Amino acid sequence: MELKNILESVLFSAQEPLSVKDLREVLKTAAEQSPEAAEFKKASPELVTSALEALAQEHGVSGRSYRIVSVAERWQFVTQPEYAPWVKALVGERARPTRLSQPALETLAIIAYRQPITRAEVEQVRGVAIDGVLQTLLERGLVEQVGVAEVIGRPKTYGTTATFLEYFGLRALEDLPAADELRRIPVAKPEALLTVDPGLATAPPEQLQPAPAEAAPQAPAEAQPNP
Amino acid sequence: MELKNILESVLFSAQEPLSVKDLREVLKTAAEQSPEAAEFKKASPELVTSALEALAQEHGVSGRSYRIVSVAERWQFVTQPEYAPWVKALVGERARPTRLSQPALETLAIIAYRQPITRAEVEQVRGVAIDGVLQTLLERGLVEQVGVAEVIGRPKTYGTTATFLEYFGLRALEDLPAADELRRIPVAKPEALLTVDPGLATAPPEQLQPAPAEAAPQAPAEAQPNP
Amino acid sequence: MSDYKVKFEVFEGPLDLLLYLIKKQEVDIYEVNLTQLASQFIEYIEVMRMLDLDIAGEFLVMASTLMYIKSRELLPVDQQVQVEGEEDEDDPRWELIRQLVEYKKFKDAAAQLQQLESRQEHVYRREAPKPVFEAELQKPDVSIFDLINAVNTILKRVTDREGEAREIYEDKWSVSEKIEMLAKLIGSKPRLKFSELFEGATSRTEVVVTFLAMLELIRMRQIVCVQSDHFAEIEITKAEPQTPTVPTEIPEQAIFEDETAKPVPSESGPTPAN
Repeated sequence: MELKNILESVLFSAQEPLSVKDLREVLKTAAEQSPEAAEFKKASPELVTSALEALAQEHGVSGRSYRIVSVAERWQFVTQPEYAPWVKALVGERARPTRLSQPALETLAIIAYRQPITRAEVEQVRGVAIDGVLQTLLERGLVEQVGVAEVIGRPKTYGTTATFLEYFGLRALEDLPAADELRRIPVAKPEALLTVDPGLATAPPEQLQPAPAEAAPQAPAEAQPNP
Repeated sequence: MELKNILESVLFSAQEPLSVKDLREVLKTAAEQSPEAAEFKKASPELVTSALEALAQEHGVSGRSYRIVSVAERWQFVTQPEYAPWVKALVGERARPTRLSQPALETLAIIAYRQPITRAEVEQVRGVAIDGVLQTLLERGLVEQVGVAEVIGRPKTYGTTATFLEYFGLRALEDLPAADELRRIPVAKPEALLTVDPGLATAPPEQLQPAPAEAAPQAPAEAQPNP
Repeated sequence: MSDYKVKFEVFEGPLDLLLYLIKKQEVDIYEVNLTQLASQFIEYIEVMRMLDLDIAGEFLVMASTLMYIKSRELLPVDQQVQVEGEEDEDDPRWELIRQLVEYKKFKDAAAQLQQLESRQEHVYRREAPKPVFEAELQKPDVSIFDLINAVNTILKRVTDREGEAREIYEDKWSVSEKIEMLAKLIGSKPRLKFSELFEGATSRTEVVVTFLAMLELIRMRQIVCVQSDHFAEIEITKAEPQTPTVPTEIPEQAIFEDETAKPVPSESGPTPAN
């Protein structure tokens, strides 16, 4: 029995996308439960990954109505887009999922490019309170708390999730368009709230300079739509 | 786009098995919702069935870890049995009813091949009473009352259910092993007892008659006086 | 003796025991010596009695049938009783063999069902997750660019607030100049690769400015971005002429709107297929 066929049967039976870690866990559990499954107990991440890639390749050229893809480092079977009319008819779907509003997108963009970031920092950038928006993004699973900022009050910091990557069809945060450029454009941060910036490995620290301390978040007039 | 690929994508995306009727409904809905899906709006049951059979055939020889089957005339993707250790490790232990006892299996086999059949007729074949066993089969939904026999006392007749087909993974009663031979009774009497080769599988057609309701149950002992 | 006990407990009934005895004789059911079979059966019943086992009524009934058959067999042929009106079909020997053959077939069928039963324990039906539409995963014409557009807005807002143009506007290109240039370019060449837009850029800043200009053009619905495949290169085409849309003021609470509430590029600016 080949590893790639085993991985295929698992992905095939899964209710959600699986990471290499998840799959290795399954291989281990199976080996512990069933003696006949012992062979792949300790398949390395490299071995699993290359088997998955071979499998995705096979399915890619098989001419079937579905294939295997990896999104946000998680593997899954998906149907080919051209069959969407029938699949949608099956699940009774008519309306597309609701889209993010402009305020939500702006908030999400700031969090995506500047994570980890506190709520106050986001509000400072957007110039309006973001309570409701942040709540929705949290509920929708697009952002999550990732830690606390080492400043007075130890406010929570937020970052994007794997769901965020899936929603936008990205493999990783590095795939955000013009990520490097946009991350480096200085954005004013109030001095008092400047967070330690552990996460942005790609952004040279000197470019994340604090702007001069500024007035507290502006009046709601700022929330007007784009010019 | 081929019908069988469309059906494949739908089965692949389904959360439960689908009948030909369900699938034709999906084709119709898709055609109504999306102009590009119009082609198969009115595919006949025969066309859909033969596409499904071709598809199942393709998957059967593809050497993949899953295949398409029809169980109780409802089509579905299933994993091959040899991958069970890994699939089980992923989805956890399933609640599956306890295995059937030998008496239950024998009784079920008789009912399956000879339905509709009365309790007395089953007992006559098995040579023992089946009260408890029949009760169990009824409770598990594997058999059900299907009518009454038009003989004195109008005893109930029993037959198997869709649950029976599902439990054993059969498409239809025709798929029962050796169905032809066993379903149509009577055992051919050899010309000369004790000397003739059995060759029952090739019993002449005139002896293949449907189970007569007149087969009034009679215990062996009643046939002859005790010496 | 304990051997017997174990065996008796596994017989489903008298027919089952008879089949076992026939199997021990290693002959076909049709060729079995019924006299011998009857003797063996009765011996077993005797053993059961001796062991004080509970003997089911069916075994006793069968025993008497067998004894009757045996008694007939033991008589010389010319003295065998020809029961008045007894048809050949009623021959108790034939009746027994017919029953045995039939029972044997169902027993075999039961064994096959058992195999199916255990096979099914290893068969798992796929229960698909809620379908993932690739089109939604990629929808690059909406999602990514909306996101970047949002960054653009933010950057401009911050810049305005600070009352000065920072690094990004210091170069020889301003965003508005770049917009004009791009608009001209797309007018002369209907389809551009994303990377082509940046080919002439001489600085990082120019790349950013170009990018922002492109975003602005998308927002103004002058151009449309398409991606033929999930990770294929993005291409830029001229948008279909249309009535300009004014973004609706969205209350902060209305985070997610129905697509009818806000025009999106994918709906309002279909890309001509080619």
